[in-house]
Amino acid sequence: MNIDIQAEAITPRRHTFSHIARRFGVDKPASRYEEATYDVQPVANFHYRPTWAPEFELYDVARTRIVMADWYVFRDPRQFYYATYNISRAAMQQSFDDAVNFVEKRGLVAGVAPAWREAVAAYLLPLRHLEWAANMNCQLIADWGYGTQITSAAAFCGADRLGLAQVISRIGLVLGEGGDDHLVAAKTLWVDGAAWQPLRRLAEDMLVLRDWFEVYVAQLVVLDGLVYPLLCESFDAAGVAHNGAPISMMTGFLADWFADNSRWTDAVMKAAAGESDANRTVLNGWLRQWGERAHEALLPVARQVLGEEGDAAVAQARRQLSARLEKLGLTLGEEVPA
Amino acid sequence: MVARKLSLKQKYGHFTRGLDWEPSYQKQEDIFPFATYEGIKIHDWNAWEDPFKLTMDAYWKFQAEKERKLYAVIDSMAQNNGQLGITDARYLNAVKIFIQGVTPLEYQAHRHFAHLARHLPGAGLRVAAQMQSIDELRHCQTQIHTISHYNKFFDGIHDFTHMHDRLWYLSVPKSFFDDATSAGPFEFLTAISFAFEYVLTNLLFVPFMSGAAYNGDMATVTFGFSAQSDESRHMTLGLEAVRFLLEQDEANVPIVQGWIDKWFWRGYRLLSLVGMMMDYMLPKKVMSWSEAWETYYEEAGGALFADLARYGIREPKYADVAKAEKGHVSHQVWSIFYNYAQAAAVHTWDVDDQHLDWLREKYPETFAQHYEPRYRAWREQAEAGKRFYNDGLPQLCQVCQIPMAFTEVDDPGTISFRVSEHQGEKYHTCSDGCRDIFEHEPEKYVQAWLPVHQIFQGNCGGATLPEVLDWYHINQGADNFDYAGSPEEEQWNAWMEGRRPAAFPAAAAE
Amino acid sequence: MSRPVSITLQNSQDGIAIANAILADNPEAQRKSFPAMTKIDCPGRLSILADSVSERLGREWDPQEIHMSVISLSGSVDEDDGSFTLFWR
Amino acid sequence: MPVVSLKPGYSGPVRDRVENFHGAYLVYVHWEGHLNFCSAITLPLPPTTPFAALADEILPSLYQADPGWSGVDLAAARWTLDGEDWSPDRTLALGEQGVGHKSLIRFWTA
Repeated sequence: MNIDIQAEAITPRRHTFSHIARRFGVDKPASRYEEATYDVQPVANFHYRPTWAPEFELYDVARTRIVMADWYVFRDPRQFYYATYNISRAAMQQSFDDAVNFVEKRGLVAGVAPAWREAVAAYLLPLRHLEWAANMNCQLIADWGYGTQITSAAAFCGADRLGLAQVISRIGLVLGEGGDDHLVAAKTLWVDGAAWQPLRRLAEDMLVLRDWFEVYVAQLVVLDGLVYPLLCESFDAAGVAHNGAPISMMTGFLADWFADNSRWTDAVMKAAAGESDANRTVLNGWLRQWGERAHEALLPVARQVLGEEGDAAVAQARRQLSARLEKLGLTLGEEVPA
Repeated sequence: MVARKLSLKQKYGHFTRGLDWEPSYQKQEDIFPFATYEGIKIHDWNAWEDPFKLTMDAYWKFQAEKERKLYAVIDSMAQNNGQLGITDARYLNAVKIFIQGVTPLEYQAHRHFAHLARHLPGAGLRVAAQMQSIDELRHCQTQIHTISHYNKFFDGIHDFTHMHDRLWYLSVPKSFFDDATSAGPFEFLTAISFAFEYVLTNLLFVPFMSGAAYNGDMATVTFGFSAQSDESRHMTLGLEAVRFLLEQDEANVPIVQGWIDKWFWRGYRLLSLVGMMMDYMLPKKVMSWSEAWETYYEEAGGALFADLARYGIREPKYADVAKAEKGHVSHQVWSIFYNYAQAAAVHTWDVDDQHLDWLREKYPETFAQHYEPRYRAWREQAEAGKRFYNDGLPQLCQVCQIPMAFTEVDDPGTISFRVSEHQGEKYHTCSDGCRDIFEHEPEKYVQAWLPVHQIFQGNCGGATLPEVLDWYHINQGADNFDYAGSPEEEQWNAWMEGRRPAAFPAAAAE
Repeated sequence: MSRPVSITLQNSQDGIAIANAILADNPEAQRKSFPAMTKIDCPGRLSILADSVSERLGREWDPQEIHMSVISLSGSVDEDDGSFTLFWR
Repeated sequence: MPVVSLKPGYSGPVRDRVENFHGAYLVYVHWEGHLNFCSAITLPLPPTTPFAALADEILPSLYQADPGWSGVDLAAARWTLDGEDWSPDRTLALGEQGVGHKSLIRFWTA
């Protein structure tokens, strides 16, 4: 339609919004990620102090010890805005559904050694509660974080964590042949099982943190950085001896998700650490503190799954995280003896 | 092997609130420190019934599909110069107010529903809140992406977040939302999910989006309707949440009633801007503000409050005033924008005869007597080359922050002035509704960042209008002033001229 | 109780099929047409039956797909495997 | 009634205290019966401003956009100050005849 109008008559008068042009130049069309993400959060002239925290403005840089000159340096390498995020996750979910359908239709779980089935139910299913805590932590970051860039990505990560908790629950239903016995049992383990209590205590301790960047470090960098490698590498590898491949088919997405999420967390940590020595000092302090806590909390779970090799597996996960952080200019700190 | 199948409800229970546990290493009140201070008593969080049983797999699937459809329309609009399909360039002013005033509220809603998703002690409500949180982010981002195309051709859109934090009329929506987010979680839920989303949001979206459809703005219709599909979920959350609070404890009833009274009035005042858009900015009109109010408040709200009567909830205080004013508010707000088009990032214009006919027909009781003479006089002044502008800065209501243009309910010729005193200082409000809100929580409203007062304190770039407009980032001579003579008018006329078949312009020129 | 419940649907393929199913299955339902959308009011209660919509679409329609077509609603919601109902308590 | 807050003593900045206006009061003026001026107008005026300056210079500069303003006789106008009848004295300053910070002056002309 309207092709009869000569092209010069409908030349755009500008390429993008002024706030985007101020960052990237006036003559460049902006990407959808940029327009959706940069400078969207209100920054000035707030009308009322929160009745629940009058010491802060509604959006306030003082809610964390991390100090940034510009809060829009946390570019998400995945460039997620709502549409790309959901399309990506719908695809991830589809591949999980395909895997579960494949396993269910062929009754493959029946071929897994019963003891390993029980072991998986005992280590994987309680983690859905840990995901739920991660979900709450992401909501805190989305709530109190500063700048659309890091908070929108945290909101997506929060949705991921609810989704992960639900996907793990679904595996629980598969293991229970459709029944919920395993989910009920796993909750009892999480709440009362001795091996899980250090981890649950850690999760609850994180839920009372108020510095949102500390929550980011403790949950998304440290705890995830230890739990996922442990789960996706050491625990998964232990299943090979028990014909665990059908389980691995269903849990394979966990490693994919972690790799995807780590691209974002690495970018965030690198930018925060690169900003100043002061930031690096704060970050290293949190890494050390929460690294020690997480290491200790995971030992009993690892021992339960891997026996005497459990300690080495946690130490291995810790070395991986440490190497990752070193590339970002950060230090996890020394290994703690168990 | 025979698979046992859980019911939808059982499964949903495990997949949401079943994830939650009773903390024992930390105290409940340290994990949820904001849960009790408002005086709301919840005895059994498990009594909360989730109206929609949406798990993340279904959420991702549906939302991804919606987004694919929507972005196909946005792409197509960019490729095909969709801006040429609108009825008239004046229509775009409604879109400008939308991105300046509404889109940033979608963003604020995103952030504060994350607050609820973290800080409400009930796991079921937290799940609903977090879905709404990312839905609201969706609305914000899809609006930006849709309107991005119009921004390439039209003025007033280019710096909407900067303007939202500063511009005089945008402090109306901003202070509305700041008021909600600075309140406790239950007041926010009542304010936004119930009073705004359930009771009033149809007045914003449905006529406006239907109006966009009628005016050839397919992109806005698409994002609007697509957003409304989420909105239905949000409205249902609002209704069920309020019902839940009312059922949990009788002591909650007066607290919730107070919030309903306050937020009905806050929302109603905010929507007077929407009334102005509907009655004045849509070249082709779907329904008048008055008709929309009847359909979406008086009918739907009537059924709602009749239903809530069992809990001891009555209609919002001053709903009768809103009803009595429905023939006036849109005209009074248009007058504000006509007065101050030199300081706004939207255009206004003189109302033409056809439009006057429509307004007379839609407002038989009020228009010809009270507003038509004013518009005719303005038009004569403009035709004589002296377009009327108000050179003084308006007095603003301390609560709703709209210029104090609203009149006494029984006397449309007299402005309704209300004044209160707090700690020896006067505070002016536009109505009994806003006065009551002030007097209920004066410690809050004395903090209001009133744009006119801020200019006089010297906080807005300087003492002259051009300096203030620079500080607002208004492109002077393009974003502001009357539509007549604007670059937008010139561009639109050139486009329309270009659309005639080739033979005609030549003939017309002879 | 006969306070009206109400649903507003997009005039899309699915939306039109849902509207037609409602009008067929709820004798008291009344249609109002607007640009790009259809509003249906019904005293007291209104049900969307999945089978009825499926038959009109020629495919299996899940009540959760209502999220793709709905613009607005008024009333409380009850959602199950075979139907989607609006009602006042 | 005090605002409900998490901790007692909730407060924020009182934004429009008189000391924030560099020696001026905020004064609102409204010409009744002329709603082409949509609302009252806000003016920052030192309390030493003589009423004559308001009547002879400031009000005309604001209201002359109305073609009828030229026929207005302010000397014959009826005035109220903060809701009370008011007989302003041209020779006195605003602050000397009851005008305070955020006072509202309304006037009716024939």
